[in-house]
Amino acid sequence: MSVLLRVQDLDVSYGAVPAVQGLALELPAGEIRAILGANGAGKTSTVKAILGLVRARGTIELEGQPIQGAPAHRIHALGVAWVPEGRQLFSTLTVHENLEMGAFARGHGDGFAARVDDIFAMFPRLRERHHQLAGSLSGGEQQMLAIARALVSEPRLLIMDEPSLGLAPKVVQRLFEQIQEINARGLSILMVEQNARQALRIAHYAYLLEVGRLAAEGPSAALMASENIQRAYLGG
Amino acid sequence: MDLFLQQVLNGVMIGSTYAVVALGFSLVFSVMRVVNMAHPEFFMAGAFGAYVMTRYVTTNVAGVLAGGMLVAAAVGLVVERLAIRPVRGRYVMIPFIATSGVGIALQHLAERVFGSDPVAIPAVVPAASYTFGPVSVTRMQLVTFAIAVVLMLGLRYYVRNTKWGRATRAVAERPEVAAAFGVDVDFVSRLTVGISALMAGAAGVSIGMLYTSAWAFMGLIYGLKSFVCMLVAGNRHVEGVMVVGLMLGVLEALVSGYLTSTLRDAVAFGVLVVVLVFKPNGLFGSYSV
Amino acid sequence: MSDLAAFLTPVLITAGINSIIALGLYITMSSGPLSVAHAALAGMGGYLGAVLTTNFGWPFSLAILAGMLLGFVTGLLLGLLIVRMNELVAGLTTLGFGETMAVIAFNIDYIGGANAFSGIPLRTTLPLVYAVLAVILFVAWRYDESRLGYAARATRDSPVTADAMGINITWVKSLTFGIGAAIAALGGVLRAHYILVQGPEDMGFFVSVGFLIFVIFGGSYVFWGPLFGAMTLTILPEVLRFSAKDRFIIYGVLLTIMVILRPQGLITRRSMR
Amino acid sequence: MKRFVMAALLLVAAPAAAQEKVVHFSSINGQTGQSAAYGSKVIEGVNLAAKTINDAGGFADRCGGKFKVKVTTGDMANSREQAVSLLRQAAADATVLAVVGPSPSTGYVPMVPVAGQLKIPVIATGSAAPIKEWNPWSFRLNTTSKVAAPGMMKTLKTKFDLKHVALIYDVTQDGQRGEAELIRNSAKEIGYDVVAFEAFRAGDNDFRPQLSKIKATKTDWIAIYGATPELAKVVNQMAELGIKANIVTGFGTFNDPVVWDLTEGKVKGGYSWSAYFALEDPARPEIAKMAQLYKKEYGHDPTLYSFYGWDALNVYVEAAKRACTATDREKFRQALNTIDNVSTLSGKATFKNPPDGENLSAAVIVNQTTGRGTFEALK
Repeated sequence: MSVLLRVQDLDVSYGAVPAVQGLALELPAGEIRAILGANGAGKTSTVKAILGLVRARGTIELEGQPIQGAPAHRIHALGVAWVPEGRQLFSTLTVHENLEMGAFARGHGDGFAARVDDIFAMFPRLRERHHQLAGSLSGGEQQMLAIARALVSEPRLLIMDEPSLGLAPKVVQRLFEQIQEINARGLSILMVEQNARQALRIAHYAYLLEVGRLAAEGPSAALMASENIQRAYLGG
Repeated sequence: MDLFLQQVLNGVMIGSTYAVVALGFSLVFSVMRVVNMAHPEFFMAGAFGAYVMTRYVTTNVAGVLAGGMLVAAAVGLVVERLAIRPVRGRYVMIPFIATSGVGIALQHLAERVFGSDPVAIPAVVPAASYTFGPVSVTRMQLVTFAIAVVLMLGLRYYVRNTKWGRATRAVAERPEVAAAFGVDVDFVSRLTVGISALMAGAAGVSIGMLYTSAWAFMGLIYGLKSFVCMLVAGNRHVEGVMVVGLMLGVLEALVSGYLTSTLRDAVAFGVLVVVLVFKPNGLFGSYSV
Repeated sequence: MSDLAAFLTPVLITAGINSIIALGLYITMSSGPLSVAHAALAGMGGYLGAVLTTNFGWPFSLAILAGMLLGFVTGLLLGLLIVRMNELVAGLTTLGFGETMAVIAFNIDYIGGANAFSGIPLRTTLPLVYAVLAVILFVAWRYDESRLGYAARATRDSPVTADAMGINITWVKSLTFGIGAAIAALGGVLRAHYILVQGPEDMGFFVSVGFLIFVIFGGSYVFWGPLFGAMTLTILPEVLRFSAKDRFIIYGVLLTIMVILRPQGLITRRSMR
Repeated sequence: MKRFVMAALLLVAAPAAAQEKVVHFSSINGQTGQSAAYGSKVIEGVNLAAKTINDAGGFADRCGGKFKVKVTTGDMANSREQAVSLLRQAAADATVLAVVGPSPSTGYVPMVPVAGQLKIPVIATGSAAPIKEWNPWSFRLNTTSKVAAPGMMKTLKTKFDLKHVALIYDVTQDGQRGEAELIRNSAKEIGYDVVAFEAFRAGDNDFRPQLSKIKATKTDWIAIYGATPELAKVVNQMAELGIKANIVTGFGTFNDPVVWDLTEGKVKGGYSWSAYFALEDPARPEIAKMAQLYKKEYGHDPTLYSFYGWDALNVYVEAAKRACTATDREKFRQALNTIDNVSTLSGKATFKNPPDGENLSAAVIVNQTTGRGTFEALK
């Protein structure tokens, strides 16, 4: 299986403050991999570096092609989509307009309507509200729209930042099933999650970050079993 | 009663001149969080563009309008590249000062090129005045008002129903997320300043013809009043600035007409400040800056 | 050499007075508001001080205190008015105040209306200006280190946490506005007794923006900033006099270039250490 | 920095003209900024007068000394502080004999007390603002409203039986506002009533609110007091509102060619008072000669303010001839006081200061604008 995304000794710092140091990770095509860690461990900085939203040192390659230093809009065009932390929808735009923004790079011609129908099939609630302002949706609906906005650009790599944040347990359960469905349709997913237990249940492989450095990595099953993960994150 | 109607009409006409300048000002402010203090000088460049067109090129209205708008847009794009883009993400006062410096330079450059006296712009639109009962208005006033309305509707359509308009609104609210979905934020910034400069150019041409003159320092009074309209309207809805501009115009006309015009600006500013005490985020709401 | 000193004196006095007013604005801005009223506050101080010395024969020092008191009270009230407004809206409110004061001054004949109030006795000298400036610098330095100074910066950086920490935001904002306004009024009194005329034009928006540019250009995070900003941007147009008609073209371009090269301001806390 | 440059030049020039002495005047006016419209014309007038005198080999004073004229220009850029600073710098320069003062009142009014303190003569070139407290060192070349405005209204009253007048004036310009108030205050005495007293601010564009109010009074006389940009817009907007009335203004602004162009000649027939001069006055060839020199030198016509600058420099040279000094300001001031009925292009000059620096014999005539820059005296 070819490696879709490779990151090697990644350094991200804001002014004098280092956020990520010497990080290395991979995402083989077709897999779900999770990045775990407490608040401020550098998870979001890592994601923003991959997306080209912050300046970083080190190598980032998408299918072997170096993308570090490229502007965000060009990285997106290579098939990278983002479900940001806290969803960050365009709240003054309607649901439909948010989807149009999702497909901004690909344009709204070829098959856009078909893709939207496909998404509405997956998230029927969005179809009912498609003329509403995104800001007026409930938490769960906003999460659906954030994912829909990313999917409509037909990415090859989906980066999700804290998707379960602020959602009711029942909604989180349904959300993680949907993530598996999306992955089953061939979309590789890199997921940042504080909810380590849920994440490890659906991720194939996981990386544990502590204060900007890689503390541990391995297949999810192995990490589930290891006691320091248990103690540190699963409230064992 | 007749005088009251005439004063309200006078006010609407004056208000439309504030609104048409404020439209471009508030577009750049709402999309890019940049207070472009050189915007009044784009407006002045438009007026001088009209002057140059009428004297050396053509007196056909469309030609003069296009000439003025292109001159203003050219100045706008140069200023965007040199003084706005380098400091775009910074604290709101930094682009404020950078563009203030550009404004000062452009005013005195115009003074060096065109002299310190105002220059006359011949009436390209054949002068005529219409009377409806007690109320009279001139053709050029109606043309200026029409240009303001057309620009506002055009901007509204662009912002609501076009791909790049939607992208501009997305950048206004969440520049980072918009970039992550393929929007080249630098291009949107150039596009936004370009559009605001085109509108300022149209305002410069119409106001230059309405008051039949262009002057190196004509931008100052418009800069102050359209800045006030922009803040009072809030930066969420660009059309809001049109409504506030008309309100300010009518307010000034009524104060001049019925109180004393010596206190005109004091009363106008006073009322706008009172509005803000009750609606701290502007009449129509705004994004945080 | 004596006439060279005499030649530079007017420029140095103006630069000194501008620095004093800029330091007043610095203190007001330390708690957050973007004030565009400080030219009006300086003007009010100037008018009151001038009327007291010219028409009532008050000694200069008492006129200064009266001017400062007027500034302090007005600043306190303005601070209270804008405490709940966001940064730019507060700025507009101060803009409205400044322009309104200018228009009112135009219409009061007792203080000369559009003809300005003239006949003010000469009191301000170069040594006096720089002595007062030294005192104000000391005040600003002590203020930066004081409890009020820290509370003000906390309020500016994040009012929510400042509130949570038990800082009375309303009191901090109005007090800092009052102190800053008093210092600006002091600058106004000194200016009036040097220019010997106090007019309404100096109170409007564009003059206030000038002071705002001094502070932010110089660096609004440490009290040395406004001093350098006011000194540089007052002396620069004088140095550029050789270019006669092009003076302000060069000034505008230089202002833009310098603020782009140093957006955080000439003087920052780090550069001071 | 500027002084070193000048000092260096003097050193270089000194050996060549060792025996010829130089009279050095400082010319302070608005060269940039909003008041540059007037100030720059005065500066051009002053520089042209100096150049003409120097081209003719300089001038000889009554005591046999031969002098060339040197002028240093200072730009006050519409700011009171810079005007006072420049005056203080001129006073500090021992080579400066006297100062040709600014035309905008924002510059001249604050200079008067400072000139008195520093004991350096200053002459105003167009500022008509009332001065609260004169001193022996401050003079004014141009006629002032105090003398001219009531005179004009009396003439219009007797000639056209003027019954009521509406006034629209710039509240931010003290000269304009001063004259508008004069006309209002002398209403009872001369016998007319003021039906409207409407203010506006320099920089305004739209005067229809005020003009609509004036139109409602149906007055047939309207007095307009404002700077060129505003005055032209008021005249244009009166036409647009269909207001038919005789128009009146102060110190010859209707005769300014710029105003003629901006109003496309609508100021034709307007009444104003001014010093006695006209661009093409056949009776006084020296005016035509100056206008021709001016056009050649600067490429545009002179305005009233250009003449004020030319006259101020020549009055100063006349005083220098009588004072026989290039550095003694007291002797020069006393010589200025002996200027009695000296004819200038813009009229005549007579000074007796104290009590005040007003030009006592500035001839004032009421005239009617007939064409671009031309007018004829009201018989």
